[in-house]
Amino acid sequence: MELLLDSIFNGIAIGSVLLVAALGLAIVFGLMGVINLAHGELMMLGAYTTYVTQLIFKLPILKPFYNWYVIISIFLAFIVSGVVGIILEKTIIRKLYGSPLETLLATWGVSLILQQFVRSVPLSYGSGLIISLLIGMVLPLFFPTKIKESIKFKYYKLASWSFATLIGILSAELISSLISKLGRASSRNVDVTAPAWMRGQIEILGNTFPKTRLMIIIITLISVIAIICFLNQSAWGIRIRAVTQNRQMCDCLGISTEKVDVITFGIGSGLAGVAGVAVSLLGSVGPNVGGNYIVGCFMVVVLGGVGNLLGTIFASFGIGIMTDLIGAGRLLNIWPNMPLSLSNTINFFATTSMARVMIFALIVIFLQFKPSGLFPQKGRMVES
Amino acid sequence: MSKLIEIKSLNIFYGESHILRDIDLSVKAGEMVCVIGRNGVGKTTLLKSLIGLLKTKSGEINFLGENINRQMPHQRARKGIAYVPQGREIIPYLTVEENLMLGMESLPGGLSKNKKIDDFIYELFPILKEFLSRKGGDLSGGQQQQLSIARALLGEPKLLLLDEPTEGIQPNIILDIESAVTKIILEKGIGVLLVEQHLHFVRQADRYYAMQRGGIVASGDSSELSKEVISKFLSV
Amino acid sequence: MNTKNIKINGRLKFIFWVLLIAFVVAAPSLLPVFRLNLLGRYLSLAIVALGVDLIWGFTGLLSLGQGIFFTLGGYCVAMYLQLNSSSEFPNNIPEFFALYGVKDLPFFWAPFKSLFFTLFAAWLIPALVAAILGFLVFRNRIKGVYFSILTQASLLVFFNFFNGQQKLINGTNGLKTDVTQLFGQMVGSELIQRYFFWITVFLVITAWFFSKWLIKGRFGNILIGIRDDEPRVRFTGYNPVLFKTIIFSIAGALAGISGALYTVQSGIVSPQFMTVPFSIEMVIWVAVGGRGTLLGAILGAVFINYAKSLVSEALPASWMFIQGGLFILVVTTLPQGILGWLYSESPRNLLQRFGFIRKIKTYPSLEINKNGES
Amino acid sequence: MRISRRILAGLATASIATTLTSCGGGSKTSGSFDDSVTVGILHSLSGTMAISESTLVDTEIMAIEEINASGGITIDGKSYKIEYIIEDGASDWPTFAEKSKKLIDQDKVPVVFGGWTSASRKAMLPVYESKDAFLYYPIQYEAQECSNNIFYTGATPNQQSEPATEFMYKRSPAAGGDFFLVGSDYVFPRTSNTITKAQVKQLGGRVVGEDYLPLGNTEVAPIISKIKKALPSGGIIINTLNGDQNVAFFKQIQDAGITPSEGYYVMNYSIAEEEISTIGPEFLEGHYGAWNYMMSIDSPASKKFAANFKKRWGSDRVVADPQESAYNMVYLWKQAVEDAGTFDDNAVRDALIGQKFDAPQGPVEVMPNHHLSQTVRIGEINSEGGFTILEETDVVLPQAWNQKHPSSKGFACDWTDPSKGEKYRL
Amino acid sequence: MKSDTENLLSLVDVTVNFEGFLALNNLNLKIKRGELRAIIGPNGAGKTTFLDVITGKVKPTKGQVIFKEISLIGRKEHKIARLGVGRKFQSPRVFENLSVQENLELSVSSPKSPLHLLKKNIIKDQLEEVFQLMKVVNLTKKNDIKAGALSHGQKQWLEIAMLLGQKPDLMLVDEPVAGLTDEETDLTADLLKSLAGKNTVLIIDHDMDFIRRLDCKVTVLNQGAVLFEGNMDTIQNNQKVIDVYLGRPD
Repeated sequence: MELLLDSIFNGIAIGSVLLVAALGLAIVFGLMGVINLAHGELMMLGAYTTYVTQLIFKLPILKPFYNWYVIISIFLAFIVSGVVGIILEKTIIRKLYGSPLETLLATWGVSLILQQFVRSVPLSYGSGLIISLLIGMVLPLFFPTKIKESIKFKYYKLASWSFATLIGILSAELISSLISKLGRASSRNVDVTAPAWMRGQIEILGNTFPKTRLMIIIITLISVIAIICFLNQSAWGIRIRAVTQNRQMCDCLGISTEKVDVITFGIGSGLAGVAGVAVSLLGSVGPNVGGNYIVGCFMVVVLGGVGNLLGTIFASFGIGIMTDLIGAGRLLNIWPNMPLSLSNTINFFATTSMARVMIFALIVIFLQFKPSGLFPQKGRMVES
Repeated sequence: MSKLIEIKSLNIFYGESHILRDIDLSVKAGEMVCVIGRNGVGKTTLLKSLIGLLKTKSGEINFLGENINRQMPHQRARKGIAYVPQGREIIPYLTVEENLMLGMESLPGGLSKNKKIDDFIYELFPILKEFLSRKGGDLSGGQQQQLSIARALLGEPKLLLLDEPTEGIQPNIILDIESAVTKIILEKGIGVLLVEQHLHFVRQADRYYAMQRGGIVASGDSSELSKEVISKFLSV
Repeated sequence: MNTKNIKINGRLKFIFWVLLIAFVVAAPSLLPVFRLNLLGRYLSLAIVALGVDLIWGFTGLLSLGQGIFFTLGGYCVAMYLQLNSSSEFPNNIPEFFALYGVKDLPFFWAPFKSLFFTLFAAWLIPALVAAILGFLVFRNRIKGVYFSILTQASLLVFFNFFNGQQKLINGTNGLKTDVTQLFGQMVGSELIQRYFFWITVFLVITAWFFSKWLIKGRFGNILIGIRDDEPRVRFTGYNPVLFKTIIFSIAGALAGISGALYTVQSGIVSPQFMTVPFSIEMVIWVAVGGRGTLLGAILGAVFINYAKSLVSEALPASWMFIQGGLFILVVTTLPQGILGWLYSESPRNLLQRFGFIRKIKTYPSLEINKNGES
Repeated sequence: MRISRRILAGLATASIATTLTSCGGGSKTSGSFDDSVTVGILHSLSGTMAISESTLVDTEIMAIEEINASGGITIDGKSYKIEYIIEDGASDWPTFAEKSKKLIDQDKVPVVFGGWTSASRKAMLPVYESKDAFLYYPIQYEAQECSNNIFYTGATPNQQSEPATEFMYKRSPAAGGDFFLVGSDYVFPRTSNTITKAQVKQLGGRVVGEDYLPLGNTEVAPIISKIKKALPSGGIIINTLNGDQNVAFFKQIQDAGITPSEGYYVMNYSIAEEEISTIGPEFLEGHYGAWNYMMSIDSPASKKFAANFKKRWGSDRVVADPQESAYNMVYLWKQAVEDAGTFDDNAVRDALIGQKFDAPQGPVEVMPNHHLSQTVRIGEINSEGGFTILEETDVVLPQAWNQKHPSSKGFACDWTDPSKGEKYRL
Repeated sequence: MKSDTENLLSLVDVTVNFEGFLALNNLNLKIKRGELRAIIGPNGAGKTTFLDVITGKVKPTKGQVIFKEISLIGRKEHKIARLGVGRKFQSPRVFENLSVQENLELSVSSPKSPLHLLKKNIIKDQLEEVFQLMKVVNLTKKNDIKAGALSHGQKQWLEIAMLLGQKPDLMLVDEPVAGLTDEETDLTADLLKSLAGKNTVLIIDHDMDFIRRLDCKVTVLNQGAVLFEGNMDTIQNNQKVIDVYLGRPD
């Protein structure tokens, strides 16, 4: 029993990372049918955002608030990855709706470019670019309706973009002069250090539990609840769900489907950014950080059943617990007197390497029996 | 009466094939106009091009005196055109209530600001009130049709485009729908452009246009809709 | 007008072929050894690209796991070569075993002592693995992106397995072939490499004709049918699972052959061939060259790889940008690929049947307008 | 227009690699040479390994520039300037083989300095053997290899892990404790741990567990739970994880209470100053490392090496053991060429053995088995991000074939004696 | 079993339950050999599910489907097709990227094994059959044109021709005249009528004129069960049918 509890704790710890990483993907894949292979790179941007935020909070003025930089970086990461996601949607994804395989290939290209981008461009300029994009996109929204409807709107837009560019350059300058580390390109991995109150462990039910993992679970829970509330309660939630099911009709009803697409993709991408914060607390931050998660994320989404958040939750914790059970060879402890051949097999897979093999193999086998995952969409509507 | 919508020599292509040719048509406020014709003559295409789902190749679509040729469907919807498509197209996984709320998206402020469903809908279609929390996809065909019309009406449109609202629907519900449509025209003074094969309904219209092979070949008052005209253009 | 176009097209094609053949024949004497070796390797990649084209371009199955079969083929020949040259090592087993304290040859190595067996195994084993994997997936009607994701997951299973099994197949390090012996010669020697080049050229052409033959007749039509409307195929009385399994396994066999040739020419096979990017790259070659056009697959594989090697020599960091950009460009603006796009310029062309050309859409019951002036 | 210049500068630094390659040979000195010789440098400039390997490129360039500044290579009174071609191995082992072929066949370089991972070396080895070319490889590795075509300037296990294991078992605060072995899943950790297991057994200790993390995977939770199960109250952890996996490992073991204050001591074989600064000393303080060179060595040669490097590449840069090895190998090649009086491979190979060099770590000498005799140091990681050197051995001779590993016990390598060669029984 | 020999197809108590929604509800139906049968019913009456059950696309929750004295339950679609059940879909489904002739070759080819198809040329008899079929549906001149370029009506006819090419014992035809002109509708009706006797044909459609022209036994489905069976005249006068489906005669 104690062993099992132990496994469940470990499994939840592992699964929460998978869940937070897969959440954004589940939305983009489930609601829009877009296979976003750049999801991992959007996570990477979130992780780098955490790093930059950390350095900025080390500046003398902000030093008193250093302990809270992680909280701030969650919001910033959401915005940064969200902005990049929106740009992606507006430039590339938009052309490819309805052909998921094409989105898969195009976003792979995007992921290559993003990876190389953070290797080659100093973080300060990257931040400046993001700031420009953000201002350029947001500013026109605040223009009075009169300007928005006038023919000269495009000139106003141009002006606001130039302004945004200027601000971007200035802030890049500012960052690189304040923090020289950010002013240079580096392919070296960097590291985020959690503030002291988030390090160490606490005791729950007689088990010790690392605080960072707990933090990740909290971030994940908040994200999940926020997303569920957003989708079910808000006006945009209704619009998003409606457009997912019948795009043309929604357009005819007066919903701007373009806006819905942008928002949906932006939120999915933003969640990737949040996942990036979580991941940065556990390991190092580098160009490949997201790539390590992407296939696992897809397995979670497919295993849970596409378009089903509940399934995503179950799948990630399920995979987490299985990883612990297999990887740590716990079955042997639970059932010590098993036949030799079986225990040999279990021992063979009781390494982290082989556990990964086993988990993926099990998922592939599981999908043999339930091809549409744990919680398939069902009912007569599927038939039509 | 002013013209609600006026179409002048409209031409529509599907890929390389010419679907609508030189269509001239108009609907006034408070008027029910019916388009008749066999399957595939382009009636649905006509409605789709009016709501903006198809691009206009040449010609003009004027709504309330403004050219809306280049506007997107959602922009046209917000101007006051509501579309009830063939096959209802309600949103299956949304509840009936949410489906109805979607109808109010074309009001100023959209559904973020309009959440209360007007009671007149329940007077027209009492069944909807019972099923508010049901999934739209679980309703029967006739109920879905009522939902679809109700949804369109909630946007307080000036022009209602109805595409074969009686197709494949039980006769008793057809009557409900017919009376509801006539009632709203009377009460709200909106214009209705109806594509219909069901003769009983067609006869309720004020005017008709008959289509053949992508063009309008006859038009006039519904009272003039003689047996010959019907057998010539409709094979019911 | 049209006929004229076709004639010009035909002449262009003829010139193209003459130039191509001339180049291939002259290559060994024109190119320095290193470049020739590269060309040989890239040509061998063209074979796996043909397989990808068969399953993706024609049958609509986007596999992101072709690396599995490619690598399996490579391991087969590498195992033979290692065994063939391990007589001087302790216990007469390949050198690396000693590192991990292995004294007895693992059982599955034994058959690879035979050249005859190896020549079959290099394509038969990948084909079998593909058939099993494919059957399991297709049987459950898993298709589209789910198929892609599953093949990618399978790729990871194999990658992790090969990477983690030092005692069986030398793990991450892989198996080297350059210093092994074949017919008394060192495999890495110029002489043997030259032979491999010719074998590769021969096999590419063979694979090409084989693929052409496959897709030309009714068999190919069924594949296209499966791609466009699988239920219809089923209701017509064909078993799509069988056809898909067959074509997937053929693509697996091609990948195996390709991997074997690639291995002997690059001197090593390692789990590195089973990383996710490499398998996606295979798809890119086909996408860029032109899916649904066999020649496009071959040219795409050769040219992109050559470009990669040239660009990365000059500007190592920029290749990722170029590759990523190429991807996005092809997918968003040239969905038929370069060759497909070139072909589509000619009005009546054969490739129309493969569906990468703008379809003429009609609306129900309206005939295409014969006097469609307006 | 200060701003735009800054941006340009930013973009320029953006691709150090780009600039380097397109420049071909970096010619800082305008001194007159009679001729030039082009050598090959082959490391990963892109992909996962670029992080580590680019520092080696920097060091090798610095060494070449130093040599050129002092007059280049002199053969028969004729002075040669060293030029270099940099190729990108792209963190992909087969690419290393491909690029080696290019350097040898196309560019016809007399020597290639390159490689980092064992897998990349294993991939290149057949190329150099089949073409009878010469590779200089600068990283500490698992040994069990002795090629006539490779010159290894990094430590063999008996020059790093063996003294370290002994230290941990006999003299560390956890002396006498149980061992747990953690590593990335590839050949170096696996082999190194096989040796460690044999050694611990000899010493009378116990290895209570080992686990390997697949490369690229950073989920270390299962390993941590294994460690806590196997070492409930502290012990010795031998860590051979690779690169960024270390970051995840140290962050998370600290969170899980696996710290020196709880009685857990980690001995690291792949964490040098560079890595400490990335991971953060707060996670590593109190753990150990074993190297031949540590930046904190208080000798003029060491200080000069570090100072020169900072001067050439930036004041915040650090030097570490792999860089020192890379530095040494360029100088040793120069000396061997000058001794041989020719760039010819075989002559240089003969001349190489017995070369001595006053390296930053102290004197080193090339042994007949193509490895270096070196000094081994055990250090404790301090809060400044460096090592506090606790122990320093005498010069240790390299064992290409490890004497504790069951498969190679009793074997050695000697290329000076034709009857002995790659592997002979002692 | 003996009594069943005259029935080519019989459905016994077939129920299909989609998560609580009864698409078919204890449906019982028998079709004789050589019979021409029309099926009508309001939307959602279960007509398409009924075809799905016969062709193996949907597995019934309970009940039996017997075809030529063989149970079809649990068989794969292609196996059922090979047993002799052919199906034409509601909206025409032909292989748009293949030519008319290639489409027909695929349906005519037999046996349907991969090895057989790899043989380069189609058997001569079968090729003649293809040309025969093209003549029947008036597509001879368009044999080289990709099916995707055909008009809607031509696609409908091509699909019917493909169905004929399969030489099924039972033809299931779903809305064959949707979107056809009057003339085409009449021709289709005649064609289908001519097939009866030799083949067993089951037609689903909305178009009452077309059904009347078929002049056959009509089954009315409602809410997943048979509401009424009879010829067109009796149906038109049946109060139940009028209530749920036909409405008041105009």
